[in-house]
Amino acid sequence: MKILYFAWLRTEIGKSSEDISLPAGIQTVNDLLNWLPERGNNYAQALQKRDLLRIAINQDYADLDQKIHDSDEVAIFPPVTGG
Amino acid sequence: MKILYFAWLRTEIGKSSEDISLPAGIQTVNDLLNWLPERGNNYAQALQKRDLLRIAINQDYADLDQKIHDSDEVAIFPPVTGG
Amino acid sequence: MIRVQSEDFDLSLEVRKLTEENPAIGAVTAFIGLVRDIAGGTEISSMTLEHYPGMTEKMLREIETEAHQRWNLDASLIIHRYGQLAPGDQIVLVVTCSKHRKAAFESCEFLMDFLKTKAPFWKLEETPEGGKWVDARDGDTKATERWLKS
Amino acid sequence: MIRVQSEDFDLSLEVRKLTEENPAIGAVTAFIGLVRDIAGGTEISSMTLEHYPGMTEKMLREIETEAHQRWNLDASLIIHRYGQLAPGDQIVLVVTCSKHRKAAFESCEFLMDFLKTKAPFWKLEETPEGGKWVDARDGDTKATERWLKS
Repeated sequence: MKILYFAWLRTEIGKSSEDISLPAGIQTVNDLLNWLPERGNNYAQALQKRDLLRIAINQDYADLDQKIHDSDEVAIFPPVTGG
Repeated sequence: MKILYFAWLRTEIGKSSEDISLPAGIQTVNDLLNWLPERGNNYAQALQKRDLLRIAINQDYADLDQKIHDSDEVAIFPPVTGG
Repeated sequence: MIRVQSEDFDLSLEVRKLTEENPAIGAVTAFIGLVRDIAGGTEISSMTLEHYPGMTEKMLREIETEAHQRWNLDASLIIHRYGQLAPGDQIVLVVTCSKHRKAAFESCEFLMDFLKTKAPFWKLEETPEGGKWVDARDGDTKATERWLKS
Repeated sequence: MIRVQSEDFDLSLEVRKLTEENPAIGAVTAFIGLVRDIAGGTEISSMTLEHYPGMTEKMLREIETEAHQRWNLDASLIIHRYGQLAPGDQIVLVVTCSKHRKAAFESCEFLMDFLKTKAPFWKLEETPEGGKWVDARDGDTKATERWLKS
């Protein structure tokens, strides 16, 4: 699965995107956000503010209970501040 | 007193302004609007729609009961349609 | 700032003049009114705007002052043209500048609503059936009334 | 029409392109967002706008479509810039064109409110104390909520 990070999430995790093979049992956005911190301190640190974060699956906003698949493009980012 | 007419009031009366010496007893805007039709058919015709008309005294909107004086600039015109 | 003129205006130029000296401005709302080719189902070949010189400027200054009293504005501009115009021509420009967008949007709409019911301009439309003075719209009076403080 | 670009834009040119082919348009509302030199009391030397290519265009297209469903619009345009900008630079342009001004004003404000909370852009401000990601404003979420149909 392709995961994209933006803004301060990108700088805290230290990369803008990565390809990840999802472990068995990771089925929803919520599962993914629970699992990512296990990948290292930078993830754990960045995801401390996870209540703030927004998720998009295939470029559409998604809820925590939405299903994710290996073929999806998942993006995690802070609240948007354009305009 | 200087009186100005605008838009269809101007074309119906047939002039854009005139200087008038007010007869005795003409004290308010209402008096003026009651008296003007006596000046001729063109005035009587134009002032048939007097409920529609707006009045300005010295370039400020005025009410019917407002006092007028010989030194005033009085304007009579239809509802505005700019913008 | 207000201007009553027969000449056309350039939107970019006017906005730049208002904002270039003030980098605290974050939000600009501009309204441009154009001559439409159709009015009430009748085709228009041209439109002539008559106004009351002196009172026009006075009214525009008054409504601009009121907008600055109601909203925190950094700059504003009202340009209204008079004389003969063709379909597609620019008639009016209202620009409001503020730190944030809410004040810019609200004050721009306020200025247009008041201009429509207070500024002494009258439109004469030239149609195939001859010249026709435009009637005031009830909707404009209602739009103005909603800004009256209760 | 939507455009996501690093280049600047010219307000007059964009408005003219939207309106010149359609003389039924009587009302144009434009909103321009500018980079402010001060944010939360701190001076800004520059601002960098990051975005999510692909999703940005998708979201802007969605909100533009919704505006056309809600209001009777003849034309509309959203331009949003990305990359490094300086104080006073133009960030965003939203233009809505309609026969009458109410639809133009409302839809322009609607587009800005939704753009502020849905379009995936993030501002990084360069200040004397270093780079600082701009926090989202509660007011923007509230501004968007008022458009939700009950």
